[in-house]
Amino acid sequence: MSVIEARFGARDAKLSGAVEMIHGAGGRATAELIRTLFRRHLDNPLLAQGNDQAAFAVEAGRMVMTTDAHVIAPLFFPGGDIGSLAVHGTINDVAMAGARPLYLSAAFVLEEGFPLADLDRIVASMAAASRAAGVPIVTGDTKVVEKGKGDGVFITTTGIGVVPEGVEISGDRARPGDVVLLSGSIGDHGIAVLSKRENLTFETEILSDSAALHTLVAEMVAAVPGIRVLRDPTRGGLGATLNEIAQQSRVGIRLEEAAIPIKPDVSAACELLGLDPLYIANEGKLIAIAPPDKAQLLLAAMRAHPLARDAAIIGEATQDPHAFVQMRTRFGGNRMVDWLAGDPLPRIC
Amino acid sequence: MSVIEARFGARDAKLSGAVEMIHGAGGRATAELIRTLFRRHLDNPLLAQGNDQAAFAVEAGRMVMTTDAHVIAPLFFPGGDIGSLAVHGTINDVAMAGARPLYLSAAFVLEEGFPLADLDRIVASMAAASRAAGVPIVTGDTKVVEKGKGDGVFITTTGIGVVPEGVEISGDRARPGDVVLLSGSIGDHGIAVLSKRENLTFETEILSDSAALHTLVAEMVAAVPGIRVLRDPTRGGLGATLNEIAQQSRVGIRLEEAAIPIKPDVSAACELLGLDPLYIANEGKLIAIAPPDKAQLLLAAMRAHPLARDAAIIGEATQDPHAFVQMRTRFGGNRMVDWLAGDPLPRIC
Amino acid sequence: MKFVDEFRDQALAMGLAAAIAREAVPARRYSIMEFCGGHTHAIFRYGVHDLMPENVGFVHGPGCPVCVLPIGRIDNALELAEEHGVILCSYGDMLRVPASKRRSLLKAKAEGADVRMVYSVDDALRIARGNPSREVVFFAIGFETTTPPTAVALRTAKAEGLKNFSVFCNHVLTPAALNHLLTAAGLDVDAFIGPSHVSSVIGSRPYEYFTETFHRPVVIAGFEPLDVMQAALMAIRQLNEGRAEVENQYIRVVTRDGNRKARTIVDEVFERREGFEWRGLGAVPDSALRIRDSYAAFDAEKRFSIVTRSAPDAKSCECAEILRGAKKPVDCKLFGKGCTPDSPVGSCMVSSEGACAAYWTYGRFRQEAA
Amino acid sequence: MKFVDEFRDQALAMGLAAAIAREAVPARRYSIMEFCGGHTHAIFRYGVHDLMPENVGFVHGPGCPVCVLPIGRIDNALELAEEHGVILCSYGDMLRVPASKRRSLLKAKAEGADVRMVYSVDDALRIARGNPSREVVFFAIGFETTTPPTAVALRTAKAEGLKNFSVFCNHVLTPAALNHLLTAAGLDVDAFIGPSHVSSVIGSRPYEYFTETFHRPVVIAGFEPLDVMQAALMAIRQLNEGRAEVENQYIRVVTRDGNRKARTIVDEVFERREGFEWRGLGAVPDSALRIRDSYAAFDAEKRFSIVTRSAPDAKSCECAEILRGAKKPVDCKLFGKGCTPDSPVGSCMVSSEGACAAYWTYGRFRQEAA
Amino acid sequence: MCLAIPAEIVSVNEAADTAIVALGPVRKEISIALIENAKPGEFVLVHVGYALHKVSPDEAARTLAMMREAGLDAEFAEFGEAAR
Amino acid sequence: MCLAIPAEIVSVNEAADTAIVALGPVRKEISIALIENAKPGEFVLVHVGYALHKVSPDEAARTLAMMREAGLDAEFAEFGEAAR
Ligand code: SF4
Ligand code: SF4
Ligand SMILES: [Mg+2]
Ligand SMILES: [Mg+2]
Ligand SMILES: [Mg+2]
Ligand SMILES: [Mg+2]
Ligand SMILES: [Mg+2]
Ligand SMILES: [Mg+2]
Ligand SMILES: [Mg+2]
Ligand SMILES: [Mg+2]
Ligand SMILES: [Mg+2]
Ligand SMILES: [Mg+2]
Repeated sequence: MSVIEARFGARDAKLSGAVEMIHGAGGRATAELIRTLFRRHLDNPLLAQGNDQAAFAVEAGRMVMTTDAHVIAPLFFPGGDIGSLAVHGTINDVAMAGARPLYLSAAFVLEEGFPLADLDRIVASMAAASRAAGVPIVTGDTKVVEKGKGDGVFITTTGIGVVPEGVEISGDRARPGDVVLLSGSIGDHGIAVLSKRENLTFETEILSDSAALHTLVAEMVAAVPGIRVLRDPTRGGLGATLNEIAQQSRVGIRLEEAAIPIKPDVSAACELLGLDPLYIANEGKLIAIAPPDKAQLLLAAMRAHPLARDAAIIGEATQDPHAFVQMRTRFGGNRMVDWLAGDPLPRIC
Repeated sequence: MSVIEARFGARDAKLSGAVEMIHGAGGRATAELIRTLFRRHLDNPLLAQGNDQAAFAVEAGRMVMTTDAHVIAPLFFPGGDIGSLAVHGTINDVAMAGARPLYLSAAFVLEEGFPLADLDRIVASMAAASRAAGVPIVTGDTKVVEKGKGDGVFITTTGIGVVPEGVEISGDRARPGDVVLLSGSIGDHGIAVLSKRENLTFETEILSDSAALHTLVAEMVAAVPGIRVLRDPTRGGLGATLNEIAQQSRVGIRLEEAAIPIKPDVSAACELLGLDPLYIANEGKLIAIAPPDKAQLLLAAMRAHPLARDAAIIGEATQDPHAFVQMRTRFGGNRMVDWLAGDPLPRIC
Repeated sequence: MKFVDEFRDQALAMGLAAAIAREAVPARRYSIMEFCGGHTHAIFRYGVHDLMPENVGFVHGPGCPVCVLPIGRIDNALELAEEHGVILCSYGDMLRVPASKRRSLLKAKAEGADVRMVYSVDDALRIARGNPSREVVFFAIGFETTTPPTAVALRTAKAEGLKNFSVFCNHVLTPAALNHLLTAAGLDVDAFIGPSHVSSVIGSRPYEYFTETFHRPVVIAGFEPLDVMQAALMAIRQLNEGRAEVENQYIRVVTRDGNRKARTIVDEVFERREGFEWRGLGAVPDSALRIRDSYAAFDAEKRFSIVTRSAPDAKSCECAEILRGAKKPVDCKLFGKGCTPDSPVGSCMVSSEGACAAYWTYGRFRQEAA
Repeated sequence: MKFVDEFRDQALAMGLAAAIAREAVPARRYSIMEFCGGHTHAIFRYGVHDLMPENVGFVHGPGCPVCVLPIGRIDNALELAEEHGVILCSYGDMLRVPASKRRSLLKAKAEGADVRMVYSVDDALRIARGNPSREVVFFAIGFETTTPPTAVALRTAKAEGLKNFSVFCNHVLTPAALNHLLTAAGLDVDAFIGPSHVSSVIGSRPYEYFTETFHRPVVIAGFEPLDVMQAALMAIRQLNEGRAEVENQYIRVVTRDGNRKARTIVDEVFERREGFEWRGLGAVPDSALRIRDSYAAFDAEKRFSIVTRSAPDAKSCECAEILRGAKKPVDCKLFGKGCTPDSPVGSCMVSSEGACAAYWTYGRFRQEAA
Repeated sequence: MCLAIPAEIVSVNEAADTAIVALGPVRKEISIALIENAKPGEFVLVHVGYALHKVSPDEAARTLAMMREAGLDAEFAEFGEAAR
Repeated sequence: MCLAIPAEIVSVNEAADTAIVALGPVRKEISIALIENAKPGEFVLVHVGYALHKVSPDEAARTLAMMREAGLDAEFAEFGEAAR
């Protein structure tokens, strides 16, 4: 048994400890943390090479690259954790270009004192999410900051993917008359996370919707290659995301409140907390905007996929120099759906 | 003047404030921070599209991907700042595969209360570094954590690049008899950073060596396509990096202390602090390992580049089942150059 | 959700809209002030405007506890957090309200002050128990609805002998504000939609004085959009019939006497202040509560020798006018220019119950379309 | 660097190596104990072994202040940081030394205790001035070299009337330890290389007693590798000539009387403890200092009522044997197995002046090659 | 901040003067220190973690009935007018 | 921790009992509370931020000379032996 194994080989010994500054020093402790925790879970030939970068073959074509830092609190929530979230979130941002995700990288900022057992659980969850999605994590980095200079763990994932020939999806391509589709109920992720916040005390059985949407996107793109816009309404929820698209495309958007799927738990929790579900984060939902003549075809393709059974047409793009997002309320009146003001819910993703 | 411009358009107004939680909420404040600070500096057509991912054309071939989180303290140091460091560090990890860097992504974790003026300065510095290197930052992300849950700003950069045909560089390719080259003096970055640490009080004029090494690598690869290993001795310094390579390649490494370039400032500061310069971080240096018959050719190619004028042959790979790194001291004795033990210098990169 | 969804029903809304349209006499204008920000919020969020005839207009009143708190009191809260280094606990919206010198509790927090958002005064008690070596101050604001919970918390603190907990009391009284509005010159309002939740505590009786004295109808109404519409209909009927009575639309919660137990607890802990400054209304006599001497140990004003200085509102901000129904948000030249919910100049742009915020967030398209 | 680089010169090293090789009588073994960890470190870091003949061996002594501090005292430091919630300031290596129950100051820090590494006791004073509402304790360790700075700091604190600063004193005395080693049975050492920096303060005179009483040469030597070699040569010559004297190799700094001013300051602030436990040596009479009553207000032991319990060393750790020269690091069965600098079991594997750490970090290849 | 919402009492903890209330599928613990004789099945108006008052199902039904009536009246009236 | 290093005094602040010392190109402020009559140009042994003692250039030179001598002696001896 080598020295290294004496220290790290035994699962119990490792998992009982905590992150120390030395784990970030770039010496043997760093190398061993990588070997015995990260590589053990994320096991794949590219990562196993142990270089500071991963090398792989690519074919000619259009490629996409995206990155997201994850700073969610709490780290573990019903339906997921920061690890699975970091994998899903970045796969989704790749997929939102209509692309097929190829590889991920992951960079960790660990706070001194963070339990190694929790890190182990998080990395195992990333590994499971990455395997389930078929998108390996091929390179990574780990840094450690002093106690009180971080918050357990932050994970930045970056993803690359390839865009199928003929697909051109971008937030600036919505046109007046286009139809806005949503893949399912809103607010599940945010409410699931909030329900575990220390200072909020309510109980619900809602689970985060955190999921990798690339297989859904693949089928949508196959059915309607002319999809104009795809976007996952994460931070800022449906409201912020539609405003982004409206501004990028310089169109208005008109929603039908009654058409927007929302679960009773989410409605109730929002009433309780004074929140508007339109601004609650989602991590397994997408917005699609397509030409009107393709809307039904796209809707059918979506509903055929398990992650979009409740897909719905929720509105349409309009001509509007103000690029306002408006909504006909269930009540029969009209309101704006502005950007989120203030920040009642920090650290949701 | 739109509302948005009223708030963010005036440079002074923006720079006088601090990061607030709302900047991370995904609403208008986030969008405006991105538009008026990040995009203003990092200006390029891919980023300007405003999507959650960047799309670009690639040619067929071998590609590399790498990521690094940067948590350096202090954020500004002689010769650079976290922004330029984050650009250089990731370009270098791409280059260490012999690859030509193509694109970068950048993800920010900001601490509530961090001065926007400092952020502006950092992003401007990233932009300058990225422009000088010809490697644009094409996509990004920004999160905000509460005061006391971060440390000003953490930046994770990810890079991709393409490997020229015929080049195959990896940490596991060193062979006994290979020659170890170093591109210049060691320890400059670490000592420059340490000299600005609050609790250390010494004065030196040393500057960080932080630099993008891809043009140097391009010329090295052109001169000696058969380079076996390239690596930048960052965290953990020359000592840790050579141990990594020794273990990956399962060779010993024997160094000649007298051959290792080191500046008087670095020597003196190390004496003062009880540090070994072999373990001090570098951010603009590289180690190359090449077959012995190509060593002089490679050395000449290195010395012809402004970033490696002081390049030197510092040792050789040996047959050693223990994969020890050893050094003949200036004094005439022998010692091991083990991994760094303990962590006298956290947060150096 | 029972007792919620039913009161947001579209079919009933259409019916009420038709009734109002039929009963509102075309030749006359009906100017109805909704006292509460809760009503304002419902009107905008559900688009009640779209169901009302042209000649029935809503005027937004001062019933937003965040909006009416004068800058000097927020400066005091900042002083507690920054100079006295206390853990300052506050309801959410309060954090973003601009104080003097472009400061706010949120900015203080970003700079390191220990300011915490709580959902209930009980959270502040919990924080005090968990941080025995720190002073914890609950920044108490609100009308008669938040006052009883604060009173309960003070009784709990006293019973437990909590040494590090105190309350910075800013509770204000609805009837005094209504009185002030009605006695002031130039109020162009025909009828009032009266508070819902406030009335669940104080009952409908306190409004009887106003209808008798000032001869304007008061209809106490719930905060759901159908409640507001029905109350409007009831007010229009009173006006058409020349009546000026207290009517109770919110019978499912409000009685003539309100919640006697809650009122008793409040009386035990609080007493009236002689006067208190309201943003918009100025000094209003008998309009606020202070902590009684028997609870002096828990009174942050005493414990930290707080002195409130009157501080001017932001220049050009029309909150004062808006809060007394004299102007509308769009009349303010900063509205949507220098002042938005992201970067508010006045308090009315902060609270979700503030008229400017409601108008900007939900109703802006009306202006642009016009 | 002047007075540094010259004493690391390879040509001079070769010359001294030749002289030693010539003068060391092949038929006999020379066992030389370097008292100080500083010497140990130099020997390993510069590879002095490679320049010495086979029959001249170095035995590592107890002169490593981090190594000799018993676990009970580190437990006390943990108690100060964790139970009393002080800001505990310490020299770097101390943070990683294992205490009872696999704890260390570094682990306490990782769990949130406020433990800070300082380079000088003056940093601790600065921290105390900057945190008037916190108790700041300087965890003072070291031989006669770190003692005078601690004494100066205590005088400064008293002069300033610093209310929140105190010192947890663990300063120990070299001569007492040397005496203990020499009186103990079975010490297989022919000569001593005596402390350099310690002697700059106490001078060479205190060693005269030992050479007279125990008839073993003592050569006071600097910490540069040439100093160590020259001292070895001087010791070999004494042994060859049958002399047992105090010789001073480190004449550029050490005099017979040392630094009188420093000694006076130390005497004003500190007095001898009757006994003190050393790791490896056990209780050694008159071997440590305590803070005088006139400085009692700054004595953390008094202020926090510290009681030191004797705690056992880690099982199988041979530090005790190593510190008294009875064993070598490689004789410990944990060396390089359960115990490495990354994950030390005993104190000798922590400090860069510890024999196990030096051997592991710089000299491991010798063992593997053998 | 004037947010208040009707919720159903699920269980009462007399000792602590608290109750668990249900708002649809969501549950929350609140204080019932301000009301008297709270019983499971009853509805209360929840505000900043406190029950402020009970909600009367009968009066709620009566209110809805009046709304419905107002609508019907209007319809009739319109019908009547149209018929006129 | 027993680290101590010779450095040259660059300037003295009598009031504060401190000095700036130079170690090659690096400068550092240290306390001179433990020594007497420190003057610019003199060398001191710096330890945990304090000058512990002055360093004598003459004695240093003498030490180096002795080392050189020992080496020369050994060389001569070897030469002698070889010649024998
Ligand atoms: S828009 Fe802003 S500045 Fe104008 S009245 Fe409203 S809050 Fe005041
Ligand atoms: S190797 Fe470790 S366990 Fe063994 S004596 Fe040295 S410090 Fe103690
Ligand atoms: Mg992204
Ligand atoms: Mg994303
Ligand atoms: Mg996205
Ligand atoms: Mg890395
Ligand atoms: Mg923390
Ligand atoms: Mg990298
Ligand atoms: Mg790197
Ligand atoms: Mg690298
Ligand atoms: Mg993003
Ligand atoms: Mg911080």
